[in-house]
Amino acid sequence: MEIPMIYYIVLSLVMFFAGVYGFITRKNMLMMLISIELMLNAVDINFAVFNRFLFPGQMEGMIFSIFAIAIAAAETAIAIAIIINIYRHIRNIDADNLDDMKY
Amino acid sequence: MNFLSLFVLIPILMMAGLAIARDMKQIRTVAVTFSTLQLGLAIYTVIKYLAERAAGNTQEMLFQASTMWYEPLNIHYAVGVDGISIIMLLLTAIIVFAGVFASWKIEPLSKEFFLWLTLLSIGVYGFFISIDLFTMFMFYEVALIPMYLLIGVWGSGKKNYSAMKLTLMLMGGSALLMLGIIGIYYHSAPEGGTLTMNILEIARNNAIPHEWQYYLFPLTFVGFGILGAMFPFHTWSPDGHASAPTAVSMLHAGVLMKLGGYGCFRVAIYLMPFAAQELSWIFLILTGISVVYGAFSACVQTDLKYINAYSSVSHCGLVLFAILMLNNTAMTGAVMQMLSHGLMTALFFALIGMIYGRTHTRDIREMGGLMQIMPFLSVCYVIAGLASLGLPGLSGFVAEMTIFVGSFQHTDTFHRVFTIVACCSIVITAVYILRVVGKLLYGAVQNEHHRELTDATWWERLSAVTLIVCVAAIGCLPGWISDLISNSLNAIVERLS
Amino acid sequence: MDLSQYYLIWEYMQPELLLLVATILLFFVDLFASPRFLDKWFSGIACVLLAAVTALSCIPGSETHTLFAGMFVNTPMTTAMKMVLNIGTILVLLQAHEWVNSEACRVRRGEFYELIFFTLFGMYLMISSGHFLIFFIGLETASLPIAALVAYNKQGDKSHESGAKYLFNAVFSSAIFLMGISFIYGISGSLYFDDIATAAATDTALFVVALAFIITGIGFKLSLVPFHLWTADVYQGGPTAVTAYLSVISKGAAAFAFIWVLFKTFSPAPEVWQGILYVLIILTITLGNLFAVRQKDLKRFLAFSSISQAGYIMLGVMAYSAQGLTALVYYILVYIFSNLAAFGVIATIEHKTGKVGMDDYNGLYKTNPKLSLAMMLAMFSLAGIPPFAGFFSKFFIFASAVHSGYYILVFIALLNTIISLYYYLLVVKAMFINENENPIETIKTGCYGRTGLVVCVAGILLLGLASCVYGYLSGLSLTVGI
Amino acid sequence: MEYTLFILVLPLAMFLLLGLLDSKLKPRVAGILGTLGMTVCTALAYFTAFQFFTQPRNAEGVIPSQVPYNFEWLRFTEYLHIDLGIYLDPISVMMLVVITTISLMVHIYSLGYMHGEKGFQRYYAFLSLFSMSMLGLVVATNIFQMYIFWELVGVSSYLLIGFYYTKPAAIAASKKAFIVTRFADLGFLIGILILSFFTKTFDFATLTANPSAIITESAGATFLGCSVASWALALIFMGGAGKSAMFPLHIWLPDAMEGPTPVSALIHAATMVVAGVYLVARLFPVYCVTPEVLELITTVGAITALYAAIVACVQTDIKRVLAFSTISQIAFMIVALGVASDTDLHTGLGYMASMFHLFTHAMFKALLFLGAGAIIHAVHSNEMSEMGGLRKYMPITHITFLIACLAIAGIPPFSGFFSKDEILTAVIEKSTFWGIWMTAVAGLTAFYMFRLYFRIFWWKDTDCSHHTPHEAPATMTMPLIFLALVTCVAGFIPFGELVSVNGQPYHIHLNWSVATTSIIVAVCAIALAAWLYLKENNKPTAMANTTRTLHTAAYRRFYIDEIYLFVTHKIIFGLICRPIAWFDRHIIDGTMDMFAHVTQWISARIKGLQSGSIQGYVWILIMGTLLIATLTICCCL
Repeated sequence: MEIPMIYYIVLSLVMFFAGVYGFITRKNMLMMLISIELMLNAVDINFAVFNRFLFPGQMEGMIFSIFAIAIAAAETAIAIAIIINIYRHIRNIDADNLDDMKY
Repeated sequence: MNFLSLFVLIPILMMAGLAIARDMKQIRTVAVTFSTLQLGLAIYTVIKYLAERAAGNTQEMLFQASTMWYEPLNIHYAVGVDGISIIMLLLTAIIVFAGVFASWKIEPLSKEFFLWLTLLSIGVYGFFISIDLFTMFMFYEVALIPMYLLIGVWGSGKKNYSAMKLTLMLMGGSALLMLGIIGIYYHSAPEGGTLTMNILEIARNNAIPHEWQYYLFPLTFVGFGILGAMFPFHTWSPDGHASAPTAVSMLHAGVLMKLGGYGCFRVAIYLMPFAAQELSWIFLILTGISVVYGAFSACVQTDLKYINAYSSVSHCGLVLFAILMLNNTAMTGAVMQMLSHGLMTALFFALIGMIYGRTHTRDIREMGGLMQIMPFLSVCYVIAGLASLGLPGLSGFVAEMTIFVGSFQHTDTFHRVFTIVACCSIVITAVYILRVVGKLLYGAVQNEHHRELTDATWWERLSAVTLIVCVAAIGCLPGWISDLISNSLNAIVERLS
Repeated sequence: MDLSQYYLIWEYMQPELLLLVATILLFFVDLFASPRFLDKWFSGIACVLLAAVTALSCIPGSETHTLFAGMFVNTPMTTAMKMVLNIGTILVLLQAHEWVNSEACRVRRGEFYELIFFTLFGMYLMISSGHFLIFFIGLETASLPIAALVAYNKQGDKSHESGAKYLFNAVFSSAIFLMGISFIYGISGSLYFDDIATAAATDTALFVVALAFIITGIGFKLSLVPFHLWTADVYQGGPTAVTAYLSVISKGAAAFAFIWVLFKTFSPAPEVWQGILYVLIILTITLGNLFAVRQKDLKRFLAFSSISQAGYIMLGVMAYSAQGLTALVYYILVYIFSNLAAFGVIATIEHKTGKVGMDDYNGLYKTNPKLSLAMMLAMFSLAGIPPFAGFFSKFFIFASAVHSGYYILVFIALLNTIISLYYYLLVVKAMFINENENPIETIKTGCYGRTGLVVCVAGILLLGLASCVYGYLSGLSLTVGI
Repeated sequence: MEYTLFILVLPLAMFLLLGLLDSKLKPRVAGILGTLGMTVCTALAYFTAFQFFTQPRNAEGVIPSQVPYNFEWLRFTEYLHIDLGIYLDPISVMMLVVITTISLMVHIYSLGYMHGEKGFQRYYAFLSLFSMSMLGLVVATNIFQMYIFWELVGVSSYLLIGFYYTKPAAIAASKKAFIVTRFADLGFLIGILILSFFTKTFDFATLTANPSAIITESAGATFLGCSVASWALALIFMGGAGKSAMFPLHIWLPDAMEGPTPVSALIHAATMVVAGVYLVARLFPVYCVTPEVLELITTVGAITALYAAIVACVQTDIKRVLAFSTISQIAFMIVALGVASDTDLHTGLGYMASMFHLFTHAMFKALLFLGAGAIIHAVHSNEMSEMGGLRKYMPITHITFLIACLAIAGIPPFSGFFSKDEILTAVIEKSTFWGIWMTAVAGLTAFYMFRLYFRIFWWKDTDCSHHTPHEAPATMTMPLIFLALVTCVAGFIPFGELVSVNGQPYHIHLNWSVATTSIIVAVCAIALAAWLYLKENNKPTAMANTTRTLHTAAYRRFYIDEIYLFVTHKIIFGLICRPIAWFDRHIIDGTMDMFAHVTQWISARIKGLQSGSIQGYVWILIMGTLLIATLTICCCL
């Protein structure tokens, strides 16, 4: 039995907003990074699903999601580097501690 | 190249000369040379203009020249003068000339002072020779911004506050103006025609729709009116003038405020005659208030510069008031008042600066009996005062009378009643002028330390005498100026009927 | 296999490929040259390379080239935009010289230049894209290295914080941006700009949501309110050269890219995005100004000023006309010169004394008249005072917006210029008017920095008076056909 | 008669010469130069008068008026323009003679009186300026030229009153004089504006040729129940009333006595103060078309005459007494004009009488002032209490002063008798009430003049222990003698032949019943004065004590000054100027500052947005995005 498209869409939206929620609430920066991954993956699902269900004759969405995954990896790499740098400075990776500059 | 461009070019050369000048002597030499040159050019322009008119040239603007500048927007560097502009150019040249002498000993950073002053004069000259809205507006702002530093660096009292207030308020005016000018530009030609910034072409096209004039007229009028110290946007003036150094007050009150009046009719009224007629009553009330209000306020001030600043509010209010009467005589009077007020207020500020430079106070309660100590300055002050209160034979009288007679010729009773209200200012003017003269110059010497002070030096005398001679010359022989102006106004007035 | 195809690609992608070549060359120089040679010449080589890229590709053909089935579009206008960015980047490199070659940064010097070049490449892609994939790759190429650059001062106490703030915001907004693209894809079935315009149903809620998401993604880079909050912190904490780069080049590129996305992809529904931008512009200008008013740190101050400038830039987008496009490109060009002049002065002083507070600048004119004059010109130009270039750019961008009927919007923007004038004057006041017991000592600017400043000042003075620049851009925008 | 131009140009040249060179000239040279200039001027004026009055009359028996000069000075509209010119008709020529004569006398007199004063050159410069302005005023061809010179005489008067500029009283007086007259001039100006608006001309000849133009042109226009024509003429009269110190605009004149005494003689007795009379006379045909304004003029004049006479009776400063006497006498002229209701020779008798009195009054009042100057010069005080018994020490002054007193009291054969008699005749013919009133005033005049005379020259035999008063030098006595002679003979000039309401010759014949009455009244008054003041006694004090309230009130000039002070200081300054200044600083300025403060305030309030936390930023970002999406969906779909 074919699962209708809407289920995938709901799933991706839930993932996306779970990611948003996680990003906003989690203090640990690694957790925030993971939330971002959740959001990006939700997008990938979207692309794949739209391609598969609505425009089955082409591969544009699929290709796009592959690129997106690759770039997400790059993002993570840089993020980790920066997080390490932060850890070196302040000996923890809580996002709350990064508010020296404000107003 | 058109010789009018020299008006802008000479100050630019002057700035270059100042930039390479090394000591005070060289700075003075450069400043005097170029400002004299400029004065000569202004006089030459007047003569050439008169000759051209006498030769039967009936063009609206003479010596026109136009160079394409920004082609996509059809912006030209376009210059041309009529009788009103050349009068204003002459005024500027005279005041700059006198101003150079009045700031003979400016300290510190004298070079920078003259540089800024010259930049200011570039703006003013450029404004008066432009007939393209864009360049006109550009020069207008060029003239405004040096004020900030001139007041901020060389000023006195609460100069930071005053400089900031003045700059922001005037720039607020120019913000309105910018919108107005852009709006005019986009309605400058009938549907399908080429849009233009050229004032004469816009007037010829006469394409600004009436409903748009209702918006654009107030924008431009208020925009310029702020510089013309129209009530209730005049409040930059007292503080600004009080804090500014001598030559800057002279130039600002003498010339810059005239930019407002000039712009009001060159742009607002000339280009939008319909709205001018429909909406003039609103601004007439405001300017009428300016006239009386400024005079009353001046009566109780104790700082010399405040007195003069409020008196400028009153006199410049009269300029705008007369412009709004929309008839030839009153507008002629307005231009004459610009000229006359420019000269005499410059004289006032020059004298106040000289007095302040000696006594280090501008509070009339702390001074007295200066007539015994510095007779020359005091006599000049009395003459300036008499000019200001409209003594026949000096310029103030002819200007005010032309305004009153002209305004009273208006067919509408409302306008005539308002003219009578404005007339009352001549009495109040007398009150505050005589109050100052009485307290400051006459009577016993208030402060014994003042007895050691000296009278004017030669450069101060030169500065004051130049202005007095002009004031008296206009007051005694007003006919030719009046004719010059009123002939040039015909074109504007014709559009109003 | 036809070699002429390669030649075609070379010809059509000239700026990008030249830049790539330059990057690789730079990489090799960095790798193999002796350290003493590099100390002396590396910055110079980088600048010369970039200048060469600019010179070689600055003669755009008159026709439009498309590659990769329309995914990549190079038009005269895009080339012009790239050249504008190049000029800015060269100036940034000139100003960065002293800092990059200082003791602390010398070892990582090569990274700085290469990352800059890479981001520039990403921006090229963004501007030239005809497909969201290219656009996305360009966007990420342009923003991820910047995060590394912002965190470049490893030992600095604020750099890491800035880096984190930039990166997390960037990643988050790019996720939202991607979501927007996926919706668009879902609606239209294509990621080509032109196809989307024809295929998408504009009156669905999904379309609007997608539009909002995409605006968020690009608005982040432009630092439009309410996506602007990272700006100030990142500008303040990052190295000054990087801040300068962020504030002009990155912003400029985003604006250019934004134009193409909106003008091409969303051309069926201009009133929708114009409505959104209407509100965003008012918010951006006003909030930027309101925050700028009370800043004491000059870099933070310029951050907020750049936020409000972004609002003015968007007026050109609002206009949605050839005139608006011209005005926008011109505005950014002028903005590059003005802002970089300011950053040049700040960078010099910060490098020599470590001071960036506005109070530190009190009495600067007495000791450093030339720097003060450059800073003052920059401030006047940013505030839009004639006869400096900023006046002309502001006038033209307002004129373009008014031409499209946005009187009220322009009026609000104009009122805001008064506030902006106030805070720009505060800087002028500090330098010229305020007294200071111990002002910053007289600084001798290095020759790179001086060159950069001189070029900026010359640009400020001449760009407005020389109408040919605007005329040239205007000619190019007419070929775009909006 | 082109040379008449020099009558104006000469004093102007003198003014510029003396004013510009100022202290570079020796005082003596300056004085002599000024006097010489004035002498030539006087000669020219006399010659003009001679030529003018001896020219043949035209068919109606009128001496034709002449306009030797008239050029356009400033053009307003096609029909309104200010011309500067010279208009010679009987009254202007008569005024030329009066002004030049008095001015010359004052010039000569001042050589002695002002000798050694600081600013001697300046003094002569101002005198020349004044002479020029006054001459320009009387020969004005149009009302605006008159206004111009009107202002100029005001300023000269201001400068001369404030000549002793270190004296606070002088400064205050000069300011007061200028501002009060300026206020009146405002009325004049508005009057001119209204008049010219309807008649389309400033020109006197045109105005008087068709006097009813103002009525016909402004038909129907009314304001507060009076026709606009009446308003215009009343306002113009207001200008005249200000200059001529009519009640209630008289307050500046007594204070103006702070100026040097010769100045008082010239400006504040003989010439400038009669400008108002002259103005009404100039426009007389126009006034005739608005009888209500003439009635106003009569009433104002009559009240002023009585008021000033009463006040003069109790003043102790001799110059003040003379000042009030001047006010009172000018009021006589004004009343005379007011009762002349027509341009007919008979009913217009007042016109001639007024001009006649102007002429004679100028002479004897100048004489009185110059005499007073000599006395002050001798005793160094203005106060009566410092004087008495001076007849022995200053015989010439005494005799000339007596002649003047007799003249002003209306005792024949001195000039005042003739002119005053004509006035009383004219008044009585118009209205018995005003006739009795004015006769009473004439009696009062005789009383206070002789009070003055007796107090100065008799009262006590001075014991001038500290210093002996002495007769003035010749430069001062010569003018006295000359003016006394004129006063003696002026009454016999056939004035009516030369000046009359319509220009036709009028034979003056005394109305003996009026004359007798007035002589009797005058003699009684003189007798009363002699009884009270001939010898030192305490009768005056006793009388003052019995009528204390009235006496004090009169001495304080019925508190008019105080009312003015109240109005200007409390109301104008306190209730208008200060509140406006406050309003400006706090409301208008405050509003502008408020914009700045509000901006700063908002800026400070919203700083929390920039919280510094990554998650806060992202929260705002996502919320912003969603809000935009929602709003757009709501608005667009």
